[in-house]
Amino acid sequence: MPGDIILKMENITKRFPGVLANDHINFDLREGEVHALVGENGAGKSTLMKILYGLYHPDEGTIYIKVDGELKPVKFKNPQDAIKHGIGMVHQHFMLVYGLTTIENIILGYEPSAVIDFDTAKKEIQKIMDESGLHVPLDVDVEVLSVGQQQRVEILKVLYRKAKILILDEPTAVLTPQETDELFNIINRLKEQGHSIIFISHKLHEVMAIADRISVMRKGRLVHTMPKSEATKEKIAELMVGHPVLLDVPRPNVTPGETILEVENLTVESDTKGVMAVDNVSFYIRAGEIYGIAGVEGNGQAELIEAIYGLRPPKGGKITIKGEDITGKPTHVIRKKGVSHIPGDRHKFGVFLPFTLADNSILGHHREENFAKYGIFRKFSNIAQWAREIIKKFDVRTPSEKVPMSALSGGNQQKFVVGREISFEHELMIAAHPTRGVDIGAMEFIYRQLFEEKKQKKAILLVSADLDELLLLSDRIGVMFKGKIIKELDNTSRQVTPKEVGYYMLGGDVEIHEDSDIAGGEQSA
Amino acid sequence: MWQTIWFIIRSTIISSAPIGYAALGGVFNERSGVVNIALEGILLVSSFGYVAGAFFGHSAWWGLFWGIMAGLLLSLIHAVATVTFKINHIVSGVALNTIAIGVTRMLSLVMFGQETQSKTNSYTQIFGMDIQWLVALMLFLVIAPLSYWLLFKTSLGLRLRSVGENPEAADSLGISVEKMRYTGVLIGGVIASLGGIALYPTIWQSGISGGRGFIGLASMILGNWMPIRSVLASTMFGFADAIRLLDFVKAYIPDEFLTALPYVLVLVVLAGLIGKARPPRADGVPYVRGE
Amino acid sequence: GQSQTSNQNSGGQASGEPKLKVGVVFDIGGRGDKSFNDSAYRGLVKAAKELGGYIKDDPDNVNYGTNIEMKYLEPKQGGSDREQLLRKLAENGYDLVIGVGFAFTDAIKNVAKDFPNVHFAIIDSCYSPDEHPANVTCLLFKEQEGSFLVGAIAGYKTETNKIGFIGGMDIPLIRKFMVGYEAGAMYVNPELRKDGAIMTAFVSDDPGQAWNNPPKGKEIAISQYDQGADIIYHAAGGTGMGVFEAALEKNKWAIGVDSDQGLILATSDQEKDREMAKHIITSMLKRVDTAVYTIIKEMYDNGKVDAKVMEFGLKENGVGYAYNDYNKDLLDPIKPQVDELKQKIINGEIKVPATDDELQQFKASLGQ
Amino acid sequence: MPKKKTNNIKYFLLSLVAPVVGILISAILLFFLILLIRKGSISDTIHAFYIMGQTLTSTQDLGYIIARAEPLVISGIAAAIAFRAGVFNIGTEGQYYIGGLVASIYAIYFSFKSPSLHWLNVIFVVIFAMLGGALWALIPAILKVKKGVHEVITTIMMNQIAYTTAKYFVNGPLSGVKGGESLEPKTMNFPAAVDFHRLYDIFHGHFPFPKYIPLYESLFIAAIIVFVAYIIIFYTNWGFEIEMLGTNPNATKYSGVPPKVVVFNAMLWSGAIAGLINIQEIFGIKGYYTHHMTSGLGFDGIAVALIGYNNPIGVVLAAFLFGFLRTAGYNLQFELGIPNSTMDLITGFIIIVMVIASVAMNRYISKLRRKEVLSEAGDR
Ligand SMILES: Nc1ncnc2c1ncn2[C@@H]1O[C@H](COP(=O)(O)OP(=O)(O)OP(=O)(O)O)[C@@H](O)[C@H]1O
Ligand SMILES: Nc1ncnc2c1ncn2[C@@H]1O[C@H](COP(=O)(O)OP(=O)(O)OP(=O)(O)O)[C@@H](O)[C@H]1O
Ligand SMILES: [Mg+2]
Ligand SMILES: [Mg+2]
Repeated sequence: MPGDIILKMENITKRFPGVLANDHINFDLREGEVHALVGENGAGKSTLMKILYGLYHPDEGTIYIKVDGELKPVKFKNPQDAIKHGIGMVHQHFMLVYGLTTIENIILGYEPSAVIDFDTAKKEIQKIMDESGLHVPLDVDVEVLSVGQQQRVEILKVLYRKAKILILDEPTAVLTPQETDELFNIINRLKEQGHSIIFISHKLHEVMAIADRISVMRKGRLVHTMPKSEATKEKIAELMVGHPVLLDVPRPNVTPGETILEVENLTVESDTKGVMAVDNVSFYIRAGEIYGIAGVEGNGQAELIEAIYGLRPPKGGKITIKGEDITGKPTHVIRKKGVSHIPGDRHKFGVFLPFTLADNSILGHHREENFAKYGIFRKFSNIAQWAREIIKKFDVRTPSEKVPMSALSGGNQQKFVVGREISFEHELMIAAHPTRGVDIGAMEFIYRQLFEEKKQKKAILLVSADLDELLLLSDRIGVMFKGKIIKELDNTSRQVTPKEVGYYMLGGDVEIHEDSDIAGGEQSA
Repeated sequence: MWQTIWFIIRSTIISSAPIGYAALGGVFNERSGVVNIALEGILLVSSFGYVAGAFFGHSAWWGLFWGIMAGLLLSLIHAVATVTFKINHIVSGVALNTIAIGVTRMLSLVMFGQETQSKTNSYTQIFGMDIQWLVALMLFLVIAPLSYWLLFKTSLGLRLRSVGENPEAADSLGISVEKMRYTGVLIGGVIASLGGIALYPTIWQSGISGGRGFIGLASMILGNWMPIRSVLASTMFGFADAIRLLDFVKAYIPDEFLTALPYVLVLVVLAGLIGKARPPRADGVPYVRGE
Repeated sequence: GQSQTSNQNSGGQASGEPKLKVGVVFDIGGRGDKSFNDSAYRGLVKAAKELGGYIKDDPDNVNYGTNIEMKYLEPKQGGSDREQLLRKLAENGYDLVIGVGFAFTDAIKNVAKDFPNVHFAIIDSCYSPDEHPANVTCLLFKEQEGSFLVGAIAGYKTETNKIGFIGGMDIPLIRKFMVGYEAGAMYVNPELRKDGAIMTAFVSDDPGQAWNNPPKGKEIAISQYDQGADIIYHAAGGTGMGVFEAALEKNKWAIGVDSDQGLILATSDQEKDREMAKHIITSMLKRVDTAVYTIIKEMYDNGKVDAKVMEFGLKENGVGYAYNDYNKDLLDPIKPQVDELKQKIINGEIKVPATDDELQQFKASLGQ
Repeated sequence: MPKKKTNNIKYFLLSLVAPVVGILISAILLFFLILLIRKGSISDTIHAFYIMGQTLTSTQDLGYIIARAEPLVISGIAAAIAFRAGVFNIGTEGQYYIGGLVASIYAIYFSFKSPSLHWLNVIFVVIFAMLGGALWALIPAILKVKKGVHEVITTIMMNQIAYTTAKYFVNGPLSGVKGGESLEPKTMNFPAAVDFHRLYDIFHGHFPFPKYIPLYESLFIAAIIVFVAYIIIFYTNWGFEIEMLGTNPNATKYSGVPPKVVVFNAMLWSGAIAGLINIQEIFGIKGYYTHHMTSGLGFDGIAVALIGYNNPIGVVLAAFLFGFLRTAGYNLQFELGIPNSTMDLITGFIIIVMVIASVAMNRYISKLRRKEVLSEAGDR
């Protein structure tokens, strides 16, 4: 079915300060195929695609595009050049302009004429919507559209530009299963109409379901390209991380102690007013226990953590730590009650990049007597001493505690954050995606640290998009779907299968096809 | 009675025009994502540019040309500083306002031999019409509707607004954020320059802009960054300025109240007590690709 | 007065040390306002001519000898540095330092305290006797007297029996102009004693907006003309240019202030100025130049002046009305009457009111 | 900062590049401006620069430089405190109008009349000025924290309202204009026990500057502010939390430091210090309040803060640069008839050039740092 090669990327290399994001990459695309690109966070997928789309310029390498039946080398100065060559991209983060209407967003940058004839444009878009099955209201501010609708606008933007090559960068990360199904239908339809699609995802079952060919990236290199017929999930996963997957860190046997965290009937509002991100959720965690929260991203996990951690006032319900009510208390009080938190996005929430490691080592506890006289005058030597201990204990690679955090590699930054949060006195550890973007070695190290925590009789709330990680670490798993914990699974002897969790992640009432492995997880580690 | 009404109307138009032009200039600047408090300075230099241009060029056309050039030049510096070099927009604006005061006074001394005011300029007519009135009426009849059309009905306007709301998205569509911001600042500069010309084409005096640029900013906010609404808001200030001279107003309303009213109104609106004002999302935020 | 430091004058004037150094700080309007500050400037020119001096760093290079060095400075926009400029002059060995305008009241008092050896003069303002510094001379004018005469001219000349007045700021000083003008007009023209026959307005309460606001001046003038006035007298400094422009546009009359504005404009190299001049009947002359010249001469002759109050009225030729080649034809028919009024004021037969209360009494004494 | 860093000296020298470049470029511009004003006379232009140089050698001028730098130091610190927290308080302009006004009301109505209690009056003047400034920062602070309204817009509005408010009080309730006396709008004079003493009088003979240089007790206040600000910024958790917020608001929140509280406090303290900006002129030079005092000190302070890298020491240096420019400007105006506005132009120009240069340098420095540390760590 797929035709000739219409796009070839040869020896593409791209460096960022301190990172070799793309390392001599060769990649091609055939007419009418879906070519999936997979790899861990930070493997360089988005970078490669941004180069193809003219947003970044490669340090080395050439792009060839089929023009008039012949592959010709091209240089894209900017996205406009790429668009002219029939390339369209739907970004990992939506590139919609809130404040403009849907139709304005669709035609933006590709307006039919200097003075816009909205009626004609509308007719044209209507035609594309009918052909592709992507329907959205045109005259409203895009801001009010649902996530799924916004993504349709993104695809419409690309189609409106008459793109033959579509780049979809993690299009399913934000979608519900139904929306994903719908998207796949659309992709198939586009394929039939002769479009070629580059599809990026971490979810192996999706890749297996939709792709014709699969390329795997690891640490900036494209390690292998294969047709679907040759691919298995295990093979892809191994290629992604570089060795056989399923880390096995022995789980310590700990008898759970008293209840540390108790959440009762918790309800939390999302950023959109009136919509409950967390809906009547109850669970508890005991000392020496790891409680995992599974779920497709965007089902209320983030808001649940924010509520427990005091960043988002709950609408209803009760949160107690060791019997003490902390509902609605501010973060610093909650931290004092013995809560530590490894945030999901370290750059955004976990560290201050320009600050030194020393300053980063005391965040949230900087007012304690050990670090500040009367809670005010900072004790620099104590702080430095403290930071050096973390660096030593958690094997953070750095010349000293005096360098700015930005100078460390991501994995080391993460180790530092984990170390810091573990080092503070605490009863409860909230760990959100604790191994996101770190390499295998660091990952194992962090697992061991969390088990160490468990041995120390801490309660651990683990949220992760990585199912294998959840199954490996958690004693019990609560599956969140649309703000509710729809199922709690006992995993004390690792009896839960990915399939089981996956079933509930989709709401528990979806039929599972034999060949579509929804339980693939985001990142097979 | 009818004379009073007539006076109020004409005085409102004349007093509103510089404010309205400044407000419109502000709309173009901020819609593209650049905060420009140098509007005050633009009024000042364009007023000087007109008078000097007409005086030495012996024609109102030269005045128009140099008035706009002067405002354009100041805007260009703002664009270079904020868009190319990405320095803080307010700092650039503050510095440019200082520069505007300095440069006009200095040039006045060099060109007219006196620092605080120009000589009288005789060339204030275009097509047999008084240029002050012509420019003032143009605001309401032509420039404001044209601005609306430009911003909302043309591709240029669409692109301009997109970089003020989400430059990253615009960039991803191949729209040059820098180019668009330059366009916004420069178009805004030309428009605000007309305000300087509407100020007083006969004589330039140091301090003649008298804070109208700042009132223009207030109008822009009250007009919710919409062209026509901003101009309408400016007529409210023009009206307040017109009636403050009337004896019966003076008798009942303290002058300070009328002066402060516009600014208080802006605060009230911003507090969400009346209506709702929302600046463009990327207003005043420098854009660096790949953040 | 002794020089404290001796900074060399680098302005290019040659030869010996001057006998007297006079410094002047203008008010915000600055040189070229064709009004108040320009009048003070003419005082310097006159002193240079009569006493053989020069003005340092002057664009017009006024230079008649080296007896007196004169120098003027202009404050920056807003005028907040008046005091700094006075100090600069005092520090640099100027013997007499003059502040042109009431806005210098406090600045002069402060600086005078620090430089007891320098003599200061202030125009248009003074201090209560207990606060009057020993080295400050006040130069005051009876503006009401001059205004009375131009008011009378307006009273004679009006055809609509409606006239107007525009003041820069509503302060007692400007009210002196207004009240004198009203009194003169009412005195000669009973029609103007009616309510509403004389329209009055002030430009602004904000000094930054009062004296250099020709757009506003023009607006107010047009409004008064539209309401029937055919003559408007302004006492609003630079704002007055707007009044003249309105007169030109509406083909009505205006009366200037401080300088002989009609003459200045009529002899300007700008056509528009000359056009406007044709609409200026006369000007109320406030001889700041006389005052400035007088104090410089006294200082030059005696080497000192006393801390006194000098008042310039009609008698002292300190105020008056402008009669020149350009308005001569207009004024000649009524000149005898006006000069007679002048004589009466000098004799004390007419006592010109200076405040609102006095004006009410004056009006009552006229009857009707 | 007190923390030692690798290659401290190199980075310190690099951070000086921006000011030096700014001054050099501006000096070139000034050269041509003077050439223009002096109608092409090179010798006059060179003489002008000589005069500027002399400004630094004359004790009298040094005194003026200090006096003129003093309000800018306070203004710069006020602005810097907010900037460090990522808050753009451009309302310092209005805050000092109101700070001065409130302190003046104290001085006129509530002050101690006995000269022996002068020092108490000074303390109360400081307190009330700070209260006034903080009061004026309160509305923008509340609007920012509660409604998310950007402080730049609100503070511009508050600046305009401040001037009008001051004018209202000066012309109305506090009016001190008596018939026959000054017609300049101003309040009643302060009691003698309030007026700040001249440093010359305090130190009698042991004072290097002439008596008439306007240096008052307020210089101590400025010095105290610099010292305290330095300690707070670099040695206390208040400064640390402000720095956190200015660097990464999200991570600040996650660290349990409530951003709104920090913003609010930074804004109020910035306003409180801003309230003191012009006490030198009000309580020293004038002895009464008027809305016609020196304006623009708030805006100048913003520039001073930015040029001084929001560091109290940098602020002092930048304020002295401004003080020098002003003083040299008066000398040029006086000696050569070069209008003071030329210095306005140059000041504005220096601000833009220096800020551009420092933005560029900062980028370069952090790049350099990262490279260095990475190679040191042997990690990629
Ligand atoms: N603009 C940039 N500046 C510096 N480094 C960058 C930039 N963009 C990406 N990187 C780095 O390049 C590497 C590859 O990033 P990229 O976004 O391509 O990864 P990815 O495979 O798309 O990951 P993810 O699955 O998380 O989206 C990462 O180490 C990233 O931190
Ligand atoms: N968008 C970006 N802009 C600037 N720098 C970035 C960006 N993204 C990542 N970086 C920098 O690139 C570095 C690499 O980030 P990343 O999270 O991919 O870790 P890594 O290089 O893969 O580290 P490790 O080898 O420990 O896994 C980080 O230290 C970060 O400072
Ligand atoms: Mg990516
Ligand atoms: Mg990585």
